Amino acid sequence: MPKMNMVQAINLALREEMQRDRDVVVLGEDVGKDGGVFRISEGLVEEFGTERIMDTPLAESGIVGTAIGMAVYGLKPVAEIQFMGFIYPAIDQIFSHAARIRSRTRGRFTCPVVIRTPYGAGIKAPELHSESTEALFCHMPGVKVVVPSSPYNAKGLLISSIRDPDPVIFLESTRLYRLIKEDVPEGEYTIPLGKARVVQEGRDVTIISWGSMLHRALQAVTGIDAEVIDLMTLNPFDEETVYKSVKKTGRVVIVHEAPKTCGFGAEISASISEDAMLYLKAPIIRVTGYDAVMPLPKLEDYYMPAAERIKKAIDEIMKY
Amino acid sequence: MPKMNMVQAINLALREEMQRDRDVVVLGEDVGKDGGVFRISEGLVEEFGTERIMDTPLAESGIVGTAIGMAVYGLKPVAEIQFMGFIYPAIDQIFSHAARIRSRTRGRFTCPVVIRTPYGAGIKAPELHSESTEALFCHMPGVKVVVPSSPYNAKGLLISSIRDPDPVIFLESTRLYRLIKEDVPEGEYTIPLGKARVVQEGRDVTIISWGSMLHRALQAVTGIDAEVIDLMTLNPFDEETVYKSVKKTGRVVIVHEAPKTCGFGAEISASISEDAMLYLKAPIIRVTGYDAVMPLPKLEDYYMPAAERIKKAIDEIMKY
Amino acid sequence: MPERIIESINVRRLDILNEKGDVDEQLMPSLSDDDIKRMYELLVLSRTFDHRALNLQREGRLGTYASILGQEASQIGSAFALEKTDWIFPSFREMGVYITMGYPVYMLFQYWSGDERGVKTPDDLNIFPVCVPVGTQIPHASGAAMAIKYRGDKKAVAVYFGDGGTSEGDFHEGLNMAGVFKLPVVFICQNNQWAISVPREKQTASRTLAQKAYAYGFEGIQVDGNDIFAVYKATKDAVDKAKKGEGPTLIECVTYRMSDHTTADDAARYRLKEEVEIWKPKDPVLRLKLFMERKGLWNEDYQKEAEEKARAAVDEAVKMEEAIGHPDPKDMFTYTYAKPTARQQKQMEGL
Amino acid sequence: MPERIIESINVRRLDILNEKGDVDEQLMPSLSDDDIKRMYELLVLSRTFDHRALNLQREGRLGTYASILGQEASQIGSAFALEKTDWIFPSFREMGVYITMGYPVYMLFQYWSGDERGVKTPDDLNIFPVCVPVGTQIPHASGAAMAIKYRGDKKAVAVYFGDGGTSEGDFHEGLNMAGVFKLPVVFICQNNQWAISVPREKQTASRTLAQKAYAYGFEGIQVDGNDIFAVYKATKDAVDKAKKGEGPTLIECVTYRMSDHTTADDAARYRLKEEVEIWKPKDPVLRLKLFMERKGLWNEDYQKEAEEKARAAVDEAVKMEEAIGHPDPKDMFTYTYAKPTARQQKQMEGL
Ligand SMILES: Cc1ncc(C[n+]2csc(CCOP(=O)(O)OP(=O)(O)O)c2C)c(N)n1
Ligand SMILES: Cc1ncc(C[n+]2csc(CCOP(=O)(O)OP(=O)(O)O)c2C)c(N)n1
Ligand SMILES: [Mg+2]
Ligand SMILES: [Mg+2]
Repeated sequence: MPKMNMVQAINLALREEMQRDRDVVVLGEDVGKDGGVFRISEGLVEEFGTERIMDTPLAESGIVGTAIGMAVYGLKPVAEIQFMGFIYPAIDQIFSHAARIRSRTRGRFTCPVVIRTPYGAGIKAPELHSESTEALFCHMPGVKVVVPSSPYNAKGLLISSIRDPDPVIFLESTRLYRLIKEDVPEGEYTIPLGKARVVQEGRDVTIISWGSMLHRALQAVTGIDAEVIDLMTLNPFDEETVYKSVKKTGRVVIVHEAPKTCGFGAEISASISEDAMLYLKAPIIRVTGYDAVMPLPKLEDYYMPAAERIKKAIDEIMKY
Repeated sequence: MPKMNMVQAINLALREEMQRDRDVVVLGEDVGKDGGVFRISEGLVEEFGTERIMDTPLAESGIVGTAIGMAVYGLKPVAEIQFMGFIYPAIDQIFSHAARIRSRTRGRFTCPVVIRTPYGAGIKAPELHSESTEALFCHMPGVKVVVPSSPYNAKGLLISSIRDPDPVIFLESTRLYRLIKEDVPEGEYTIPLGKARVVQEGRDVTIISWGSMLHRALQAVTGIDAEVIDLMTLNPFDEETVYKSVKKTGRVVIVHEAPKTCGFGAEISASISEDAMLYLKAPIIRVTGYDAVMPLPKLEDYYMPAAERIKKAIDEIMKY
Repeated sequence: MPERIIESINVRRLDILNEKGDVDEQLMPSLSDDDIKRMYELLVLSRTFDHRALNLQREGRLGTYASILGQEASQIGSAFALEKTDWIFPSFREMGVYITMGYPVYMLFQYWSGDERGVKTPDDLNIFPVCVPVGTQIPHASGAAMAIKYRGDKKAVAVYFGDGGTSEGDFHEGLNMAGVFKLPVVFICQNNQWAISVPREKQTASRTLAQKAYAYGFEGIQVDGNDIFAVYKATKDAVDKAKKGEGPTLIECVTYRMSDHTTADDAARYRLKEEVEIWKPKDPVLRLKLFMERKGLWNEDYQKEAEEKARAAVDEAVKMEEAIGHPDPKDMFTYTYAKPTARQQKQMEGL
Repeated sequence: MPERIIESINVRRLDILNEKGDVDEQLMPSLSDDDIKRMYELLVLSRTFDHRALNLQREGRLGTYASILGQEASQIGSAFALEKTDWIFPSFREMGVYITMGYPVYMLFQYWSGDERGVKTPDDLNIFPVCVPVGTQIPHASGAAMAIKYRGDKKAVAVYFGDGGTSEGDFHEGLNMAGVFKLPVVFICQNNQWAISVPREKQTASRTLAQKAYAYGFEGIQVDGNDIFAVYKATKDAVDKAKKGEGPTLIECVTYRMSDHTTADDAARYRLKEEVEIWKPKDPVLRLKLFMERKGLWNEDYQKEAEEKARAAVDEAVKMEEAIGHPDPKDMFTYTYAKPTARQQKQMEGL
């Protein structure tokens, strides 16, 4: 089986889905000849032509808005937003329309659009190139939010997202794009949305994370009998898998790189408090980015949760 | 002392602040002759002229973007977004700029803008006229989020917001605008941002809410020895007051009208779990709007937390 | 190397039917007598609907409602140039368009009564639901047009918005996309002179709204929006052009909002009665009537009959709407996603 | 009532200094020999800075950097028409503007090395920090201009953006505000033909970018952006007009991005070398040199001296930048709000 990094795996997923289904089209800034600034769509315009791989003007609301129009008409657009920091102008289209079209029309129209965007810090990029505001999108019913953590699950999750009948925000960690290689089969396979993955079983503490931070979490658990959960889908998240683990370990650490306040960690923690509190042996700890504006590269490393910070949190709740 | 509803109290706060400080200006759609669709700025254009009460074109990103430019230059703009459902096109300006200007320029430039907007359901208005997405703004460091629950605190909080050196999102419940009258003194008084208010002391359970839902919460606690907290400022929220109460009662119900998932209730719950869990006697319950698109008026009442739903939640945790 | 002119733009204005009922024969589009009568009856039906909606609102039987009074020619004239297979993206003030396309009238009442089921477009129509956030429907139209072009379908897209809508960023981004990709879409701006309390001159400093099209490299044309023939002709030409693959057009229909912005508004606060008076003789129904009378297509009996028919249709629609049961609260969850989530399931059970 | 033309728009193009170094004497703005030499030296300094920045980036001493090569005349020519008291809203590619305004060069290196302290604008300048999200700075400029107008200050605002920037909704909303309120702002578009890999023709179908101004009711003018005199004159005229209260202007500077988009880009993937070659003889520095040579303002010695001075300034700036210590991690929190919150305090202590 070929070893691939995440860029290659996502590229392959797009390629195969486009081969399979003529309704799948790609649009965004620089997705054509340039292959996207991260080369995710490399080679696609050569294979599928400019009718299916569309370089758009520089207009994020316009990109998502036209993708919505295409989706409602019956296509399966995959829109790329160049960085998550540039998705904000498109939030109105996502919240006011993509999320609501099925509901508003009682199912007459639907909006099977995928919005892919690179997220997160770790590559020393300029301002607004390191955003991790996944929680915003989880507060909007009607939208699904998916964050792969490895090449293998990136491919399977992207295929599921493209085939999903509802809008999906698909977040790709810039830090992971070329960091990890793993076996990625050619040909189709899907990973269901809404299901988490127990990366490692354990009895003492449950670590919940996703995307890039999952790997930091894994670094932090050496020597600890930790159960590590990769959420993969944040909205809707897999409560069952989380609660099952919490009931076993009684201790929870949640790790994400977004600011703590109102990050998705808050939702997980609150859900556990509501539904599984009686199993808890210790406070639920969130190890997160700080409540400060994401700094420029010189301070980036201080901002992101490091393995030590995670380890410290685990050690702390292991005292209970 | 004159009895006023919230519309009148906010109008008075604007009027007095504009009298006091020539740098305070108001801009937005229909804020001039029309006095705003809720009449918040009624009479202001007559008193202060069109240079200070500016009817703008229909462009929310433009309104907030120009307000940012004015604020950076040295004015104190109070921008009105006609309904919270129309703030989404301005989120980019709020997140990418208003929130970051001080940080980005190490304090050389600041952005003392107030963005007022009516929020929430309860007046049987059309689609997108009932949004309550305050949590989104609480995830953005650099922005403050304020939600008054009564005419008296609306005035005091708005004055504080206008004088605050940083950007403030000021959310006004459409349902409350004309629902309650209370004594509102003329002349200046401020209510500090970042401080909660204990509306009613109690020993058995802590109810945390804000804005319109506070009143539903108050309806629900008859016959219960409940401590009721009105957060007033959501970002940054008054952890001290919350924890103090939790330590006393050991039981928490949080009430908000936004969808549950990733609502601000999640943050409060998660914060308590982290910092005060050992005092808890029962799961933390959130009584919230549902994880569904806010329905049109015919189903609005089913969507919003009713006093019974809150009461049921309280009864449930009183069993612990 | 002196200064030179590198681009010249001329904005056209089209008028066909004047206030007295005269038409410019050269410009008059080919419409049969039956077509013209159908147009007239649609004007009457729309006005009857609008009137009833305002009454029902006053009685508390509908929610906030946005009247189309005065704008009927812009709506019916343009929709008349569309086929059922075309795609339509309305704003919230296009009841005349819905009615012209054959949308069930009772469903319009249902929508305005606050029931989503009213905008579940029937399968034989492609009208997108009422769009509340101003201007946001414009990129959707470009997107649908992109899909039409991609599939090679022989359809056009029409999208409606107001003078205020031209100020939103989405107007800009949507029209620019249409220009770049030469999309089969017709942008129909009903310039009714007001965006709630903001008059047209404060909305933008450009002399016309039509000229905004040239910023995107395609034609914009202004028409008398109370002149149903001019509106029809401009739209028909633009739709034909779109279907021939010759790209988008912006049509500015100059009309007037005779009523308050919505039933929640009071226009007396910000505009002079005199201004409204000026527009009364420009009424779109009146002038078509004058034209038809001269052509022998109109008389008092015909008028009565048309009104009767309209009233019956609206009565029937009101009755049908009232016969519909209250929506099931569970419906809140049914259409969020294709399948409710586990969390929604739990919430639904707790209802 | 035939069809008629209701608005005619003519878009002007200004050229003064051609590739051979000839100027149109009639259009030539009044500039002393010293001014012209200062302009030239700023071109040289900016180019030297740019070159060094690219080298430092290659050595890993700066982060991603956006070269200004080829665009110096657009930047320096326009900034030369501004006063220190004017307000400037750059995008991320305006190093020539910063340098012309007298922004400390070491701070520019500091910014590009990933340190916020580099965009703490000195108190005697009103340059807004580098703006990364394309087009979003445009409404700020209109806002600052609104404040200037409100206060009655005798200042103008200049805002910079690229051809790609004209596609964003914020461009539209910002320019429309400026038109409606007749604001003292100059919109300077550096049309460098590319937005990363998207060529100008795919960015918008309008023949010029200048003509977009007419959508907002004010003048747009196109200039040869590699002609420093044309850029200067158009900007000076627009700034004077702004300060006289006569409203905004859009200036399209037609220029070319000679380098990759940024150091993270590889332009060879999407554009032909031949295209770049075509632009080489149009170089803005070269043609000013030819002009000055003919006027006796330039010789080899002068060139050496100018280069020497530029190199010394840049060397000095690099040294200064390197002498600055690493920012304190606590700085992350210091400037979020006027005062850190309790939660931030706790987080700061845990650092
Ligand atoms: C994005 C957005 N902002 C504000 C509103 C509130 N609003 C509803 S209609 C309207 C005015 C619309 O004016 P125009 O586009 O001219 O359409 P008209 O109402 O005249 O038909 C406003 C401001 C809205 N619905 N959407
Ligand atoms: C809102 C937004 N979208 C995307 C980007 C990524 N990006 C950075 S520069 C650029 C192209 C800008 O082109 P143009 O406006 O012509 O300026 P130039 O780079 O040519 O100076 C893009 C797409 C961004 N910075 N901001
Ligand atoms: Mg209007
Ligand atoms: Mg460019």
